[in-house]
Amino acid sequence: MVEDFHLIELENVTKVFDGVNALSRINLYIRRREFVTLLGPSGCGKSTTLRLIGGFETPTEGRVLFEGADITNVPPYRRRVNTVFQKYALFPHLNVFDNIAFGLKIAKVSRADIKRRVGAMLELVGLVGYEKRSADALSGGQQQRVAIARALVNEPEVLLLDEPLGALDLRLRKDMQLELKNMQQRLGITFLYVTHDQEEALTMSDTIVVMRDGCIQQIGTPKSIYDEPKNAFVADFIGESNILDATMIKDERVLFCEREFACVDRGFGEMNPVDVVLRPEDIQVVAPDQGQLAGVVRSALFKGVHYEMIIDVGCALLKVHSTVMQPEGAQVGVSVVPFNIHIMRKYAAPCGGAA
Amino acid sequence: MVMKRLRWVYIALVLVFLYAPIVVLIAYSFNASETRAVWGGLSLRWYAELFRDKGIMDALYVTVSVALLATMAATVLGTLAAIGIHSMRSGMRAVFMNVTNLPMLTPDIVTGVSLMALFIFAKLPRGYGTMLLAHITFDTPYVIFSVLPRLKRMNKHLYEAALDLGATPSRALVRVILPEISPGMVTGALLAFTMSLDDFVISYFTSVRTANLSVLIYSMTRRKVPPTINALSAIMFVTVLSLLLLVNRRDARSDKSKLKGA
Amino acid sequence: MSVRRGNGPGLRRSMFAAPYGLWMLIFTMAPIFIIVFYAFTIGGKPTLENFKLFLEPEFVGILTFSLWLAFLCTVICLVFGYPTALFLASRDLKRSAMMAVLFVIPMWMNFLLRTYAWMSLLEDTGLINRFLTFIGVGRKKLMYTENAVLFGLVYNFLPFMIFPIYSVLKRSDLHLEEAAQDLGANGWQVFLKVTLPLSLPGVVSGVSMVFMPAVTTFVIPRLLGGGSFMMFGDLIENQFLTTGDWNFGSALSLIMMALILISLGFLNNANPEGEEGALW
Amino acid sequence: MKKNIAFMLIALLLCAPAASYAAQEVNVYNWEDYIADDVLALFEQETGIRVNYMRFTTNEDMLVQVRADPTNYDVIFPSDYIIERLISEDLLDTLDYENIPNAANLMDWLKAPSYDPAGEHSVPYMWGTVGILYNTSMVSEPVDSWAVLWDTAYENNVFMMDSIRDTIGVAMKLLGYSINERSQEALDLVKDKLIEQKRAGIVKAYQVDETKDKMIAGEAALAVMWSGDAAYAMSYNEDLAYVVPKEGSNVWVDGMCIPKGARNKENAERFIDFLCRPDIALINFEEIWYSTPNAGTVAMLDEETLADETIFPTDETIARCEFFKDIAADIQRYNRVWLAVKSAR
Repeated sequence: MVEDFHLIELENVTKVFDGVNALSRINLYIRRREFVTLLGPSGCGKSTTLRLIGGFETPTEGRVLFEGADITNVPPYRRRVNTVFQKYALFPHLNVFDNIAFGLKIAKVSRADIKRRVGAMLELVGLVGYEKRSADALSGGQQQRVAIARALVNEPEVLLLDEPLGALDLRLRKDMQLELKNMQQRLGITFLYVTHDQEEALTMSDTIVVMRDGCIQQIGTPKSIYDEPKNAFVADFIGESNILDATMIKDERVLFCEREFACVDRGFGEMNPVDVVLRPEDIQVVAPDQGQLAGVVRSALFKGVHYEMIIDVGCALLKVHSTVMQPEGAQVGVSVVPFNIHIMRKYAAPCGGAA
Repeated sequence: MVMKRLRWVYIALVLVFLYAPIVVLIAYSFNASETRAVWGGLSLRWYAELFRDKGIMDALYVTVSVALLATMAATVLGTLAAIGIHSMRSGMRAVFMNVTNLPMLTPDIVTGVSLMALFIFAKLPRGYGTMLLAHITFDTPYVIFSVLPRLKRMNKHLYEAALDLGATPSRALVRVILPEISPGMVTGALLAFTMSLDDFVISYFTSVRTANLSVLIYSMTRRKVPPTINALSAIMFVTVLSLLLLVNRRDARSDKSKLKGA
Repeated sequence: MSVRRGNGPGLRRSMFAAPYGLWMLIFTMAPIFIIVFYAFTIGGKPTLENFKLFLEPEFVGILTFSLWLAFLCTVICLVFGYPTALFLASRDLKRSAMMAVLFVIPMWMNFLLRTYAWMSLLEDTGLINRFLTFIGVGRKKLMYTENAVLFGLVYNFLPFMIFPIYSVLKRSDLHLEEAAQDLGANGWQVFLKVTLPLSLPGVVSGVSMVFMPAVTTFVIPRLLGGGSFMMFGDLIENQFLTTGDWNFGSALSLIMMALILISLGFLNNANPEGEEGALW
Repeated sequence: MKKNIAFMLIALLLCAPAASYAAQEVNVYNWEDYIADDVLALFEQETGIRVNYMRFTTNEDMLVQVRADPTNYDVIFPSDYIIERLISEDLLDTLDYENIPNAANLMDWLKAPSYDPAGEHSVPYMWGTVGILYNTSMVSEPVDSWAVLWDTAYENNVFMMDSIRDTIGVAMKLLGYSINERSQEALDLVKDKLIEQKRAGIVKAYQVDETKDKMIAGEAALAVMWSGDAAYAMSYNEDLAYVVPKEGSNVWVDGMCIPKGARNKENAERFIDFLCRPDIALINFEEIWYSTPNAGTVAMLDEETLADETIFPTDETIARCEFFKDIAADIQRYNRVWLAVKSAR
């Protein structure tokens, strides 16, 4: 599906707002037909990156390339990208039809064509019959669809979506995630999607770009990022994790909680401080005497598919997911298989690790 | 129940106080006699004479034309300024807002004398032109203060959305921002127009060659006010009354139709 | 292809304010600068004499008289305006919006016309005196008195007191009053504990909207006071247009501006919400 | 369609004020109520010159405006002492009598007045006296002294003039000084006298132009007034009478002058010449009732008018009166006295 062609490229892009680096020397490329998600906490620079591509901001340093051509200084209205804004930014003085037709009218498309193309879009987003409604009179989900239709009707090369589902309730959000993904695959358009919701990113993306403090932490497929987080930040942000201080004794041997563990990672040197990441679902709860570590259950909560327990193992409080519940105060043992012990370099400056 | 009736009486009394002089003026406008001391029977004489009185008609023309021109200029200047101020960094914005606040806080008389000093310093003959300049100056802040809240309330991405959809900045301005802030512009323009129509103090200091109605009426009250002024008051009152009623009715109706539509 | 420079659309759009900035520089800043210059010079030489002159008893007297009259006017407007606003804003008043409009209409009449109308009522041979003579009370001196000036001020500025209070009361959450009643407060207590504090921002802006123009006016005392009562505004007008002492006049203007800014600052401090009740 | 109408409206608005500057014009700055409207109309008709007519209330107001911007006015009508002031400040242009042939009609005694010895800066327009206008139905005793204005029997029944030199002059005369007295001692006495009068509640109001109509309406018993306004009022109310008190008073001449830098000097001279024409001066005279200095006009009047002592005071009356003199910098001390009176309560 994804072509190996760099449709958009950011080269060493830095953006400074009032003396503060919003982005520091970002390098990123997006391939045609790819669904790329920029993921990170608020203020990490993901929206700024999107706005640079949309043309709403100009980088302080570096270049933005589109199909290999420099578009750094091209204004937004000359870029072949369209944006779905955070709060939709529908024009309140126009009705649904005129909102969607806005770009086409600017482009002086003939009236008949406008009618046809807007009609097709309304069908795509399931809003046939809503043409005359005022934008204000729509529900959040409907407004969302109009915003998407308004952008897509211009047949952009890339659709930029800035937290488009943020204002919707949970149920609607789940539905829209699937719908968006479907649409992207059906239309074959490149999507650049910004969110702070890791689950959304994991569900929809071909590629996830994890960002923090204006730097890219990791780029990869959802699976690789989940399974092989490059540092503790990524690990923590993508799913829940237990992060422990540890010392790498040598390849495939790591020390934490005063005990040596076997692992599969190599190349961290000898006797070096590292972070160890344990996913809650990777920790097994066993009988007190059978575990690698012994502990006491401090709390247990039913979470729908599993129980979440906090187990005090002396050196740390471990969050553990399990289908079997142990009561509070129970003595238990925990163990982890070597493959599930993820070793990471100690996290230093935000831009240090990922460069 | 007694309380309620007392309320009505109270409101009615205040209204009587507010309307008494206006009613008196209108009553006198139908007095055939020249002096107020004598009731000479009903007559429309003063209305006929009003339109023949060149002084009053000139002043009326000056008042309305200055108000219209000043309102137009202030609306353009103020709307642009509001858009500009809205997109400024906070430091610069504070400077502009303070300068905008200044004429609103300055007493009219100080604005008047300081503009007079400026025009004399610049050797501009004080007449129609200087009066217009002065009116634009005190009208513009009203437009800015009416437009800015609309801009603030506007989704800040609307402009970008228009650019994103291919509109150049100027088209985005005309097709998206202006429609969005137009209610604020209308409010501002109405305020400015009213202020202009009603102004006496600033016009008094900034124009000697040309008198608007206020200045003319002032100079008349110092001599002898002709009964034609009563007729003028009556006409102005009825005009304002019907305009306000009209606007009110239209508002009520559009509210109703909105309810129906939703 | 046009190339954009600079830091994005923000900077360029802020240039929209440039014509206005230039305008204000010429027509707001420059005039004030001229006034400041005149105030601190005599014959082009820097001096504080103009301000010293103001300390003479007759000028201080004029200022205190203006303040006193404006204060009385504000108090009277508040005493009569507050109940009006309260009644207008009450829920059970039918067509209250329409009633409110009735209170605006007189303000749309040229204030000189309205003041002139009062003159024709108050003068010795005016309607009121003819009525008094008719019922045998005899002529009273109604015009050209301090009370006539005060009356004219109250008449002209009363709506400026009613409206801010009315709009704040109208906007305020009426459930609060109901809640208060629910909690056992009687009518008077509801008023003292809920309505009054809620309406305070309106009162503050009403007070400033009445006090400021009252203290600076020169037309009303001129017309209704018969030239016998000099207020601060008269004095400034007199210095600029009759005496021709622009230096002293400018100093007086600056003093008046300072007075206004200080009292506004004071009022804003007194305003618990820092929000002004809008007139419109 | 709507757009077009709006556009035309704007065009119209923009053109109208511009048009007023295009034609030949003359900017006239005269006293309130001091010319017959017909005269202006006739002038415009005969010459095609548009008259921009502006009005002032007191000499002092006019002086401020002329000082501020002399080029704004082509013809001004100051009184004697103000002409003196304007000449000393070099604000007046010299007149070219070639262009004002009708000035020959003036009475000889006004051709070289003391305030303008060479007669080259001003042409007299009207002259008159200051006196007391009183309502005989409200005042029974004979009025012949300024002292009547301090009589508490007339509480709230006296109009004083809102004009600094005139009112201070009245008090000066009452106290036996010259109307041009400048000593601080005299000024302090005058101040006390005027404040005493005000505090006693005798003064109904200080005003100028509104007084004559109020006197006609019978709003007060006594008023300080210029002779012409008095004559005008008397023609509307038979109960009114005018007297120049025995202590003496002010006799004044208002001239027509051209400020230096006037934009339309030629038109200004035509205007002055026009007003000097005996037939025109007659129209003016019959409207505003001030004494005309025009010998040609006087020749046209009937016996009865000439015998009216309000309009044409006797030599004996004039002998009691004096001209105002420019008091130069001492005007500041006058101002202080005047402000103290106006603000006294």
